[in-house]
Amino acid sequence: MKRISLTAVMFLSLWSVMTVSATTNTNTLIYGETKRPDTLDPYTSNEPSSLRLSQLMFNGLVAINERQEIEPDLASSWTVSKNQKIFTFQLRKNVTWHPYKNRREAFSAKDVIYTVKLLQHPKTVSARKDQFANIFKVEQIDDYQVRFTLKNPAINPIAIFNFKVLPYHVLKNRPYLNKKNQFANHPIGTGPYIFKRSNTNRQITLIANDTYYKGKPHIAKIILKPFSDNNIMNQALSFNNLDMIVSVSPRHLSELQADARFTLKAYNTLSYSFFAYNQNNVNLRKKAVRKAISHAINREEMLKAFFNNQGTIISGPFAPGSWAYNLDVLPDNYDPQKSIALLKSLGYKKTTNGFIDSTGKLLAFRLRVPIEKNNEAAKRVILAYKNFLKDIGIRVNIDFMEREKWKRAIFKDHIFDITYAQWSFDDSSDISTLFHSQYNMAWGNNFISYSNPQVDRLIKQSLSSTDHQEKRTINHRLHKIIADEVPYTFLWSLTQYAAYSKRLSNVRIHPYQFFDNVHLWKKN
Amino acid sequence: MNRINKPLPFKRKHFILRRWIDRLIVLYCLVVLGSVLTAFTITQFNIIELDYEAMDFQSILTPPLTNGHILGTDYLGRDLFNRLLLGTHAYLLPGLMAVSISILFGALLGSLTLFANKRLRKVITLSTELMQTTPRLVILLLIIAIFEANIYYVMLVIGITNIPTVANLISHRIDILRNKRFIEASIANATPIHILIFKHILWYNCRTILISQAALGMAEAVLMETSLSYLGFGVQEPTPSWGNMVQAGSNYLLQGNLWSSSIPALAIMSVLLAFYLLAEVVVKQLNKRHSL
Amino acid sequence: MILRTETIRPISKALFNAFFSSVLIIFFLSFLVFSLVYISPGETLLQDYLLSLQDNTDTDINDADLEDIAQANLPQAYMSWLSASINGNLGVSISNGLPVLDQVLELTLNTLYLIISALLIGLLSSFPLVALSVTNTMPLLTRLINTTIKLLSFLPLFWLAYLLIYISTSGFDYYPLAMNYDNMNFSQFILPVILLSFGSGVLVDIYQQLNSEIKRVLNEDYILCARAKGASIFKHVFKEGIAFPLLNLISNRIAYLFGATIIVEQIFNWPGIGRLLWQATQDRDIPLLLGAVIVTAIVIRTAHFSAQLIYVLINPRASHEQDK
Amino acid sequence: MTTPLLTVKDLCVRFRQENNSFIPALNHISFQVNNNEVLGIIGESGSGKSITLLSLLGLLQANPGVIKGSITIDTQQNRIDTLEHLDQYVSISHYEKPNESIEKDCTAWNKLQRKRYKDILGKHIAMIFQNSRLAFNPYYSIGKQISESILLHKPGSNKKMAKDLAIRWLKRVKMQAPDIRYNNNPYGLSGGMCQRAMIAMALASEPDLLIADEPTTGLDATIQNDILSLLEEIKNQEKLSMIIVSHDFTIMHRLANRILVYYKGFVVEEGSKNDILAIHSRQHHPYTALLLNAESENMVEKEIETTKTESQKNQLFFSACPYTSRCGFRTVRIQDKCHNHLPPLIQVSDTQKIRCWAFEK
Repeated sequence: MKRISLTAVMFLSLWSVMTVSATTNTNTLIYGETKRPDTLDPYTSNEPSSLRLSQLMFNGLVAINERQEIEPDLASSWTVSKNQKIFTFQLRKNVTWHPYKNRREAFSAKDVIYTVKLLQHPKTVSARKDQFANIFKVEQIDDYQVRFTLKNPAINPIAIFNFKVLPYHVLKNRPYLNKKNQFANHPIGTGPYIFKRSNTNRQITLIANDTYYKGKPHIAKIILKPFSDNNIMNQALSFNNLDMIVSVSPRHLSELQADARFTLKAYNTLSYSFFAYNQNNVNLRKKAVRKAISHAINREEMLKAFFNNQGTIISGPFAPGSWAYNLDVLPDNYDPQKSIALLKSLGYKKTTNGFIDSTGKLLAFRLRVPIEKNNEAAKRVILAYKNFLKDIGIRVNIDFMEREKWKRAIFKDHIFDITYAQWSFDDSSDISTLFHSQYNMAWGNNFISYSNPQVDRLIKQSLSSTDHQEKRTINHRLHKIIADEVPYTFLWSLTQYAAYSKRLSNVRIHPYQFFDNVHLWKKN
Repeated sequence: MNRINKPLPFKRKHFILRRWIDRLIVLYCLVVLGSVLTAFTITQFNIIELDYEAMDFQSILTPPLTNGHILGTDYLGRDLFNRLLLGTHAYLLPGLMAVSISILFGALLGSLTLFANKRLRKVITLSTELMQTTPRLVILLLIIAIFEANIYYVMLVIGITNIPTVANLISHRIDILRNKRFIEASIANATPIHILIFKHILWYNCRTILISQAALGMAEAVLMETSLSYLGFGVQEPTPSWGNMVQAGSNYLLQGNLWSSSIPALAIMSVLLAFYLLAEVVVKQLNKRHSL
Repeated sequence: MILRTETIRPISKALFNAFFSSVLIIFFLSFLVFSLVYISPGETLLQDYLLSLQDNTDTDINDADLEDIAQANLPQAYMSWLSASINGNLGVSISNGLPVLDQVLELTLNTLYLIISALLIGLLSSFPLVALSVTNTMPLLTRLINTTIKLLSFLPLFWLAYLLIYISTSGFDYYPLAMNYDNMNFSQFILPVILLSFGSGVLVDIYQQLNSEIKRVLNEDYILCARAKGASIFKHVFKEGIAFPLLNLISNRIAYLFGATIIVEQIFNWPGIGRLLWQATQDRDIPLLLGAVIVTAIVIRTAHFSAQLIYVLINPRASHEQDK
Repeated sequence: MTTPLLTVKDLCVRFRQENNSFIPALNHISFQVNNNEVLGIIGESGSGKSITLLSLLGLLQANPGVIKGSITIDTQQNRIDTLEHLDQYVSISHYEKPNESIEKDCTAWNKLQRKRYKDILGKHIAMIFQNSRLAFNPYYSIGKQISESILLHKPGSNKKMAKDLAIRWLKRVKMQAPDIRYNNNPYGLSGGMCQRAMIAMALASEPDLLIADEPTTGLDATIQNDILSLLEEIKNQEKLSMIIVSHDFTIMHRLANRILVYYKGFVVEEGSKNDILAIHSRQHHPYTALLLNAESENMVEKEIETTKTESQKNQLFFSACPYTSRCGFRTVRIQDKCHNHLPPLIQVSDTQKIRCWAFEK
């Protein structure tokens, strides 16, 4: 017995002696994501982590810079026809694809044409097929010139031509793209980093592309590490296991702010959060009810208590940074008395249990939200929302659902009263799919079944208008109308933060293309 | 021969100590389980109105005994004491459901082996092994993925997966009784079969098994809900359960905020301990009776 | 161990029985799980699943095929799944399009490292405790340790994990994570393994089992006899008092440990099957989930079977017990 | 005259009960075993026969166990008192009074005992156990267990030698096909064969003193006879000293030189074989007389045992003759003494001692 316990002690001490400190490679950038990326190509997945990753490996024809201006990318120059329908792009000649079967093919026009074809194929599964819907045809003029013909004129060509170009020589065997395609897990692009390997747990290693046309990146290796637990990721950052966190959870902001080893950098993703009201509900169809709800919640206090004031409260359907946002419209203020008055004026009676309608039924709504383990901020907002409504006498029953089920219930079947969600925009500020009655269908974005002829008309006008100024005024009117109609209770646009170690320098984070300038980043 | 040679470790004072420890254990079980029941009844019948949702934005994550919060507040400024009391709802009825399923069907299945059906015995053994083959948490995840995250589904699964264990124990007990010629004697005495099963076998001979299994089943229900809460599939907010309270609180643990998670965690520990001790005491009583 | 013909036959019979029941259980489990998917609400689950079994590179699925799949009844659907999976095709994951089997196998191996080290540590640290308790030196200390490790196992595992990390980071400024998946080193094992062996009740289990079994065996007549002839007690206690309960423990506990790793792997970012299971549940990635369930079941069953194998080999009575 | 091989003097053993009272398991046991002598111990079950053996072997782990006395083992090589310094570990108050209380540092004492007996067990003293099938480790073959004790006690032996020797011993105890039986597990042997193997194992280490605890219990009559013949033969050939414990006079008749009769932890009668086994002699303790009569009338052992529970309740243990409640000898003359005083062992002849007031001169 004695001998055994002795060996046990020896073994244990051996075990602890063999602790080797983790070594981080000097010229490697390791960044953490909370959701592991599904697929690695730019199209088959809609996860932010996948999209961010594809920015490291792919380029579009054009790009948008921080000031929301169009910049040439794979196309060095372009011409636009007068009716804004025909675009001719001159492509760069010095671009090569990442090695495929040990060969580097040159980038040419046929890649662009094949990408469009691939994405327009009915069997291709992608969330970004909308982007290609407006393209009528693509022609190859010569090896380095392509001509696009659009169905409708476009004001903001970026929305269409910033798509990531895929290699023809890799994908030519199949006419469509889905997750089962090998390409989805072994991407070949033209971007600053080359896909090296991905292990089964989706830790992804990328190495610098020596022949990147903008110049060889400074950082030799980029590693993505997926985490399942936000708190742990934050710990990993503060113990030097990570160099960067792409999106910092609000509850860690103050901690990281106080830490001199890290830089916190804000970036705006052109997105906002809101509560949406199903117009099929008898009560919620009444504008005054929605208005009353909007007045009942104290957004300032929530923003302060839950997000350290890191965001802007918004009043309308456009992202606050965009040109379409109407600064003249003010958000609904916190005024529970007004809410109660509004509800009373509609004939609801206040009882001890809350408001009842004319038939004596309690005013109660079902709020359906997805379960997101790591998004506790959302949970706070929802619970606070419930409490605010309870204070004025409206009952809210929260129904947490699994994400996939929730999507089904909201977007397909429209079975809900209220839901909490977030929209993210590209620069086009196109809200047509959100509020136009035409999109009121299964899997349509107008899942609240909102229909207002005036809004429909304005959206149509805005889309067909070619003049930027005119478009702007139309959108400002649209903003005002929708703000007044309250189909959503618009909450805020949260500022997102990335945190990174001070060992990284020259970091410029692009507002909505996170890794756009990554080839310039340095690590000491 | 070796029976007489058992070393008894205790000196005289240890004898007294041991007796006191036994008494303390029973007292502990009674106090803990009694207070859980009290909390349940108070909140169930609204004897005291407790608001588990009211948020106090001025005091978020405060330690106990500040601003009139006995046990402090959580990350939304909600009163932890109220939530702790109301958290009993998440376990008591669902847990009882799980336990009654496993006990009822387990006892039934187990007592069916009385009729010496070899195939039934084999089925019970195989299903016990089947339950040992898949981790319970994995089954729960599967059910959640296929159906939905609902505490009653979870408890149903726990109940069903415990059936073979109970059946196995009962059938073993029946085997022992059979070896003692107890069953043959009863049949020879013309005891009606239902009286034999329910009174003589299940009540007189298996009640300790059933009670201890019920206690362990309750403990497991609490444990599973806690684990699922961390994974995000337990009882959902705003309804409080001790599991989701620990989960919510532990988000702030690494920043040094120990209170809001350790209070429900300790509550879970003490209740689990009570259940296990209860099961142990019952089993001990059983052993004592059989040694005499 | 000398195996002679007359002993080989009952042993092989016992092993065959064990093997047969293992296979039976795996099949039954797969059928059970499959039928759960079949009766699940929402029509797409099964369809997605069966579609994922189709070979992905060459054949295109037309609508008629889809129709067929939607119409398939349970036995048909199960048979098609079975024939595919016996050929090593568990389909492809819905979320990332990679073959299920490859992902699951590698991750299961990672989890096994964790589980085996946890069992080992649990074993090693329980030996001194058992020795203390059996030899009856310091009974009060033993009781105290016993109570402490028992209480530890009643705390929520994830809370304990956070506490452990908190203590190790704020107290020792030490924070190992499973960061370098490519070259795992020992430091990454420490916290998860300690947690898994102390927190999930492995240690308590081993301790209690060994303790009561050794004490029981020490009261057997043959131990007295061994004492009387001056032989080493350890050798005589070993088989019945230590080896058998340990084998029994491993078969009983390994499934539970797999469950516990779901939580531990989340927290320590361990690239194992537990994390995959959670991820798959979140994504409702049914092919992945089913593959993971089946593969874990097979691994656990294999562990059971090998425990049984060792038991039969070292216990000459085992084959006779089977006959009774 | 050589010194006796084993001398036991005034051995007292107590067991603690849950209610903290003490059972006097052995009281003032004294005897000695000379070289080449067979001592028989006879008595009903629970009278303390097995406990005597366990204390001799130092295997009594019960609390407090041995509290008094001395056991001296004297072989050619060395002489050792295994209960030396016992008084340093035990504190007794109210000795042999109803409120007797004993504290003993069992842990330290057992440790010391283990050390002392390390070279004695197996080497000088070997034991044949009552139920040999349970006494063999069921997970090893009997051959292995025999060669184990050879390896332990024969310096310089290796495995091969031990195996050969074990097979020889198996042959010696008249086991058929010993080389096959060598690999057999205990459960695969019949009771008689197990007993033979047990004897072989005990003899294999070539002890000076062989202790046999009910060597024939639980065996068929014919096999009993065979085993007895075997023991007789061994006794004659090997020149062993033996202690044989049994409740059966036949064994005593065939093997023993001297006999002790136990009753409730007391030696009630001691004498040579001829003294004790003389049925018609009047010089007997009433208990011995009862046993002898029972034997001759083929009374079942159980009937003797029935009074066991009754006798344990006797609280005034040391202030009366333990046998008073059952005694048929009580006469008016001694009745008072029987009830109030514990009788000493009274020498009635050169070889015989009886613990009864009736023989007081």
